Amino acid sequence: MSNNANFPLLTLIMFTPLAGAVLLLFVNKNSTNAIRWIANGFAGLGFLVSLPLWFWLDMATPDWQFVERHEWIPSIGAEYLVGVDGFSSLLILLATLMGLIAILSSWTAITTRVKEYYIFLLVLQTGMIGAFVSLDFLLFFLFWEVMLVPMYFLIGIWGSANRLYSAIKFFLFTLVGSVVMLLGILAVYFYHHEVTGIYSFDITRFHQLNMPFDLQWWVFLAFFLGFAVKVPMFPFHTWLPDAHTDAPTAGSVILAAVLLKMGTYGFIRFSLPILPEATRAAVPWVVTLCIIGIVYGALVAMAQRDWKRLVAYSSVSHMGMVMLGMFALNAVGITGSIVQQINHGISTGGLFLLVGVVYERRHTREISEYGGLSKVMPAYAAIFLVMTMSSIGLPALNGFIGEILILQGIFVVNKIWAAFAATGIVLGAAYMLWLYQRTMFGTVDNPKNENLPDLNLREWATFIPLLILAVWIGLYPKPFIDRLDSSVVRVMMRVNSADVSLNAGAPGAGVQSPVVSSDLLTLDGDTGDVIELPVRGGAR
Amino acid sequence: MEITPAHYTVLSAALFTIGVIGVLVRRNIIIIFMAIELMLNAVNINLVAHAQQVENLVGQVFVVFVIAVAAAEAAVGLGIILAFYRNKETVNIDEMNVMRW
Amino acid sequence: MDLIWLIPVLPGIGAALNGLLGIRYFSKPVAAAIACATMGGALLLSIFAFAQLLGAEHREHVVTLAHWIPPIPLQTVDGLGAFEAPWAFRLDPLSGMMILIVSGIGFLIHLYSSSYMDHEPRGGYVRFFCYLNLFCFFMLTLVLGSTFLVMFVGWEGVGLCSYLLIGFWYHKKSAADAGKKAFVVNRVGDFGFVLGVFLIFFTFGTIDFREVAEAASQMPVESAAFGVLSTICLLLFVGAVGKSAQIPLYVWLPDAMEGPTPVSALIHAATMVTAGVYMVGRNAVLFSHAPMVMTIVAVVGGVTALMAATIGLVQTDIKKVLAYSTVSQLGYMFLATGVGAFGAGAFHLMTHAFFKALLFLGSGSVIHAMNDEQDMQKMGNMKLYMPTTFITMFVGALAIAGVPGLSGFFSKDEILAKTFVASPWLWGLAVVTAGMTAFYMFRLIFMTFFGEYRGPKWGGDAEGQADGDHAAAADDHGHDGAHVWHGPHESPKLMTVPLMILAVGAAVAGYVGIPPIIGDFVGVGNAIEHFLEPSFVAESAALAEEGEHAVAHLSHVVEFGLMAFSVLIAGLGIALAYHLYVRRPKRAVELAENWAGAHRVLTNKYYVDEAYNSTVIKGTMGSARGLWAVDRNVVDGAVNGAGWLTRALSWVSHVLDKYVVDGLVNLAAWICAEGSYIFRRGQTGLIQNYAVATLFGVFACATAFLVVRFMG
Amino acid sequence: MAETIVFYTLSVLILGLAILVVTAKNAVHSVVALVMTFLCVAALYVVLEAEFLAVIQILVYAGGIVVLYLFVVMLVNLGRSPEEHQDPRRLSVFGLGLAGAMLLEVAGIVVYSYNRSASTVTAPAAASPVQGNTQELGWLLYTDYLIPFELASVLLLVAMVGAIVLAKRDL
Repeated sequence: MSNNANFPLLTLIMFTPLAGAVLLLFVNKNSTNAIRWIANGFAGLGFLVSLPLWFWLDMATPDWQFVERHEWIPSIGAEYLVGVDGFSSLLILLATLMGLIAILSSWTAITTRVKEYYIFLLVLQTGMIGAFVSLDFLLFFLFWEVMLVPMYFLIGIWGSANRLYSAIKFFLFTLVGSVVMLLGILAVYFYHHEVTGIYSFDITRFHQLNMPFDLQWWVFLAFFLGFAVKVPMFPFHTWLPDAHTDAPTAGSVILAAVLLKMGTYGFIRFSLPILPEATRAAVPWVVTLCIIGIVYGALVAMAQRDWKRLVAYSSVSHMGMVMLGMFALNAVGITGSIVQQINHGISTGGLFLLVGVVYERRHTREISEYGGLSKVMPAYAAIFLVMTMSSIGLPALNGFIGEILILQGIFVVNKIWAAFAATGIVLGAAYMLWLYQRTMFGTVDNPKNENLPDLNLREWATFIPLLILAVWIGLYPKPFIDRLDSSVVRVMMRVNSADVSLNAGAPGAGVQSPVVSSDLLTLDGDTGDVIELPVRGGAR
Repeated sequence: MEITPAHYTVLSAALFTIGVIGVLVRRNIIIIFMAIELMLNAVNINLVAHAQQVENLVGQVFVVFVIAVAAAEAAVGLGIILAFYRNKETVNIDEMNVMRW
Repeated sequence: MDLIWLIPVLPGIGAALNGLLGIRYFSKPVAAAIACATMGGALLLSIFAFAQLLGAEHREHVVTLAHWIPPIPLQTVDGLGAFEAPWAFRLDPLSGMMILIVSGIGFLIHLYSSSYMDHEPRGGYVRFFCYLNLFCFFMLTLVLGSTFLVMFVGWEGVGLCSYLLIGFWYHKKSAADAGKKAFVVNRVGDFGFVLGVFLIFFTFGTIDFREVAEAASQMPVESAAFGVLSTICLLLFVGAVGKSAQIPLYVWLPDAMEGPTPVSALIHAATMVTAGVYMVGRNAVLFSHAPMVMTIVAVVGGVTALMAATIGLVQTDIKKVLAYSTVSQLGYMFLATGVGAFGAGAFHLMTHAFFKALLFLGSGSVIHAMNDEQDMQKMGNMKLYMPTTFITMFVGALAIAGVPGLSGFFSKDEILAKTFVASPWLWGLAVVTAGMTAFYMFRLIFMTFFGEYRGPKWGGDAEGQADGDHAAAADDHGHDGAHVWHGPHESPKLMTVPLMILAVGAAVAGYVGIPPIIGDFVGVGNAIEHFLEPSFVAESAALAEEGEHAVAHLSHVVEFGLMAFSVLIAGLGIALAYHLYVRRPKRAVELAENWAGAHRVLTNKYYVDEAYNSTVIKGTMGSARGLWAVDRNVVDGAVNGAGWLTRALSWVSHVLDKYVVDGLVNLAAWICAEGSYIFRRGQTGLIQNYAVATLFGVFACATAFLVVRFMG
Repeated sequence: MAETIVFYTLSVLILGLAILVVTAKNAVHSVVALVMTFLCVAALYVVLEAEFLAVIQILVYAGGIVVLYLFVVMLVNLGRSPEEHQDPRRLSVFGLGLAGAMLLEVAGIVVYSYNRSASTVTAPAAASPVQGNTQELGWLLYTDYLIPFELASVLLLVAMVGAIVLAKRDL
């Protein structure tokens, strides 16, 4: 089956969850089991229909694949233009898988307003997939905003104690960022019209723009605000711990595993290739924020007494690492960054699931309430151990691959940066192991913990895919890395095209800038000698 | 004296007016419905007379439709009356003012 | 030799079986059998591979399984390179020796554990073997890895297993703490190690050991300036310091004794802790190009050896003594590598593996016999109850003390000789350490096996149990179902047989490395050093240096003198121990009282842990709490402040809106409402009135028609 | 001449009975007068050579609809007079006057316009393959007016369903 056959695969993937949500509308809200089965069924179906993205993706072509193009709002040039490359296909697979797991994990956790809950989760799913497949900036923005609403309700209705505060905070933070981002989008849009005379939001066109530096800088700042809030980067992170702490388990899982990736996805897909000069100029600033984020997130995590909040702060630290690799602006760094995004989805998603399991049994997240769980829940403790190790980057598990690529990538740019970032490894081990010790080790002091049941079959089913993926990526990440080639090359072509020194103003950088020419492409056996810019998706 | 369509039209107008008066004056809604039937009959007479005048049967075709609609109207209208009566114990149109401002 | 990848994978399979199925389904014997069988398989494969290696012309074999990280273009010093990491394993003399040690001693310890851990509940028992197998998997990966990253897999993996096994009895807070401490301290070392690896890639464009060595051998020796090679070596050495418990990161190893004793023997004596030494030896070419770092290595090694030995002098916990002894012996190995005697370091690594594993297992046997009592002050005269353990441990003690004829003598003597050439000062340190080693080892032996029995009384007839043979025969386990302790007793066969094997090893392992001065007489060369040589030099350099192997050698007289002196010192140490702990035990107590200050400093291990606690840990936790406060109050406060400001503004707007803007709207509505009064009256709700209105409309139309018609 | 007599006779009967319909105090009397009116109208149809319609008139109106009215009148068996309550705001008298004026006006217009254009336009009927009123009517209904005819049947169906739904007691 060819990739550009006229089969609307992406539309199918995108709207399968929505179809489930629509179907749920017609189900009596009191037949909760039927609702659960339908929701799980559609989530599973959504994952199944997304599997062709893994098998049918053509790794050799630099073009966009599975492209669909239809008119949407012709008067302003907005189109229904969707397509994927290796990067977005991986994120879509992550989204469908984590969506399935999140829905499966809420079977017994959610008992009130079950129907609305699953509808929101499924709509959220469609929003996420839509954002990942959109090649039209306005369409992307639409889905970007669509995601916000269900998440807001998920936190606000099914959350814990402080849920309204957290939900509103989450909503406002993201909204402020995205409004500014919309301004940036419009600036690019009008500039594109000025240059070409065509009104279009097609990002493959935007990828060919050469905007003046001043404009790039302002647009970069606008995009930065929008995406950095979502990532979240250091000064914009405070919504995250609140949102994570108060969200229901499935919400936290989706939030950590997929929603945060929206920000990094935005950077790689939009900021870097559309605004290459500004990106290069911003490297020292962004990297500084990343490093602060890594160390700061890790240290603050260490001081937490709330289990979920601790994991949330570890997220801040890890996402700092992801951003750091991206802003190394070389192939290893960006590849590492993308791999780490997947890894973070798996390990942090897994950790939130794990917290959810005990939260469902005990209804508390205080670390001091637990202790000695290894004794009563051995299987749980074992899975928690694997996820912890994955999170702190133990080799042969997934986290290591991403971390090593990111750090190696940033190391060739600046050794000092790499050294600072690597302290995150030590601190990461410290806070995660301390958490592990406080919860799993020791004696069972709290009588309420004495009779906790171990994982049941459904809970096992949610963890097994994550465990398999963690080991798979750790031992043999080649299939993942190979399919990122074309995506990374696309970014590299743009950000390294001009002769701007990367390290202007960077401290202690004894390294020349990674100016990469077409050598870069020939080195990769897979991409061969394709040097043309990937123009107009679906042109093949 | 030859009977022209004008005669029929005047008869029809008279019958129609009687119907109108019935609708406007009576307060028993069943009677009002009957008056409506009278008005429909007035129209029918008119149609048939003119059909004969122009020697074209289309007028009669429309009478068939009018009768069909009248039957439908009578059925539904009387149904509504019954339902209303069951709830309000009245068929007085002056007491049917629930949808008023 | 193409199957060498199976050597680590076999125990890995065992671990997976026990971990995935065993904990739930396997009985104790099945789990132990699986673990021992996989280790036995690994041992057989190792022996087989080693034999092939001995027979091969070119003593290096690399097996590449698959891509791990596929090549990705990346800038290096020499232009564009490609960052890649294959799953590749390398068998050469150094790793050949290591796999023999790891799988051999690992196998024996598996056997030993199957009996030692017997009174664990089934789940814990299986879990223990799962961890132990996993450890062997990672350790074998570490030594067989062909690139820095594959080695790092093992490197971190053994750290994980060490964490799990130290914390095996996780319900004890001290055990869990010790495990965490070990992992985090190791991570500090890894921090240096990974940075070193990054710099290696950046400098050489590869992370394969052989290629790095080749490239490094082309670079000038950095004797004057602290260049890039020195930086690499220093960073790698930080990693080695963490893993091999040297100053300043040695603090985790003594705490690690919280783990079960077989674990201490395998991980914290014989194998894992020597990984740092192995890694430095593996990168011998790099290190020999960085003489300044070599000096650092030697000094750190020497000082660690001495310091740990002094602490070992006064410890009373039998395992703590052995732990500090391990730190001290590791210091010896680093001292050797630091003065350029990589072969000697590796040689000592091997002999140390034998006698230290032996000593730990022996101490485990004693602890087992004493019903989990580790304090030597509560033992004594154990030779009566457990003769096999006594004899084997005695051999081990003799070996570590450096008594001529046993393995420790050969390796230690070689290090001393090489150190003397490099620096007499360091030699001085080493000799003093050797004396102390002899002293504290025999202090251990004497306190445990000689003198009066000082332990607790046991149930039943004490007289009847006094006969060791009887105890062993009556109940070869010592703990029957009711957990009544019947007094000290000899351990079962499964425990004593490994002890005996190791004792033989500890006695004879040294004969593969007979120093030339003696070897010349008997006509045997220093086999091991010659064998290991190819691993320590670049291939090109090896060919060039084939002929002239004559580095400054000592004259025979001096060498004999040194040897004699070190033997003398060791003898003095033993004699002193005999004097203080067998002949006049009171004297030892008096000494401790007379030198109370020094004694207190030593028993408290120079207060290093306390210093770390009050600086590093307090600092980190303090900054963590501080930053948390900052995050809550400043960063989040700013957000909430903005929120508050917005709300204040919105309140003002609300007032304005309610009374001004909304007032206008309401005014308009009021006007409309009042003005519509008349029209509202017309809406009667009487249907017929509406019909009248309609009729009136029709009437008006008709009238208009008529008017137009007739008037117009 | 006979036609004239018949016409006038019927006209008087129709109008008289119609007045009786709207004025009768008792609803049953109204219904009876209504039946009579319908029958007279049917007779008028015969005069106008619309025999088929005459039959339909009798069958549907006199036979069907009026029976319906009778049922309803019987069912709505009121204790008090249905017209007891009177809203003071109703405009019956005004309506009555208005209706009379309308009648005069319309009659005037009719008479006037018929007098002015004596020449009546005759549109010959389309050639029809059948003869006789009923046949021709049937022909038209099933050819040119097939769709309206079917729609009428649908309308009747809907009305039937609706009437049942409305009249059913517990729904």
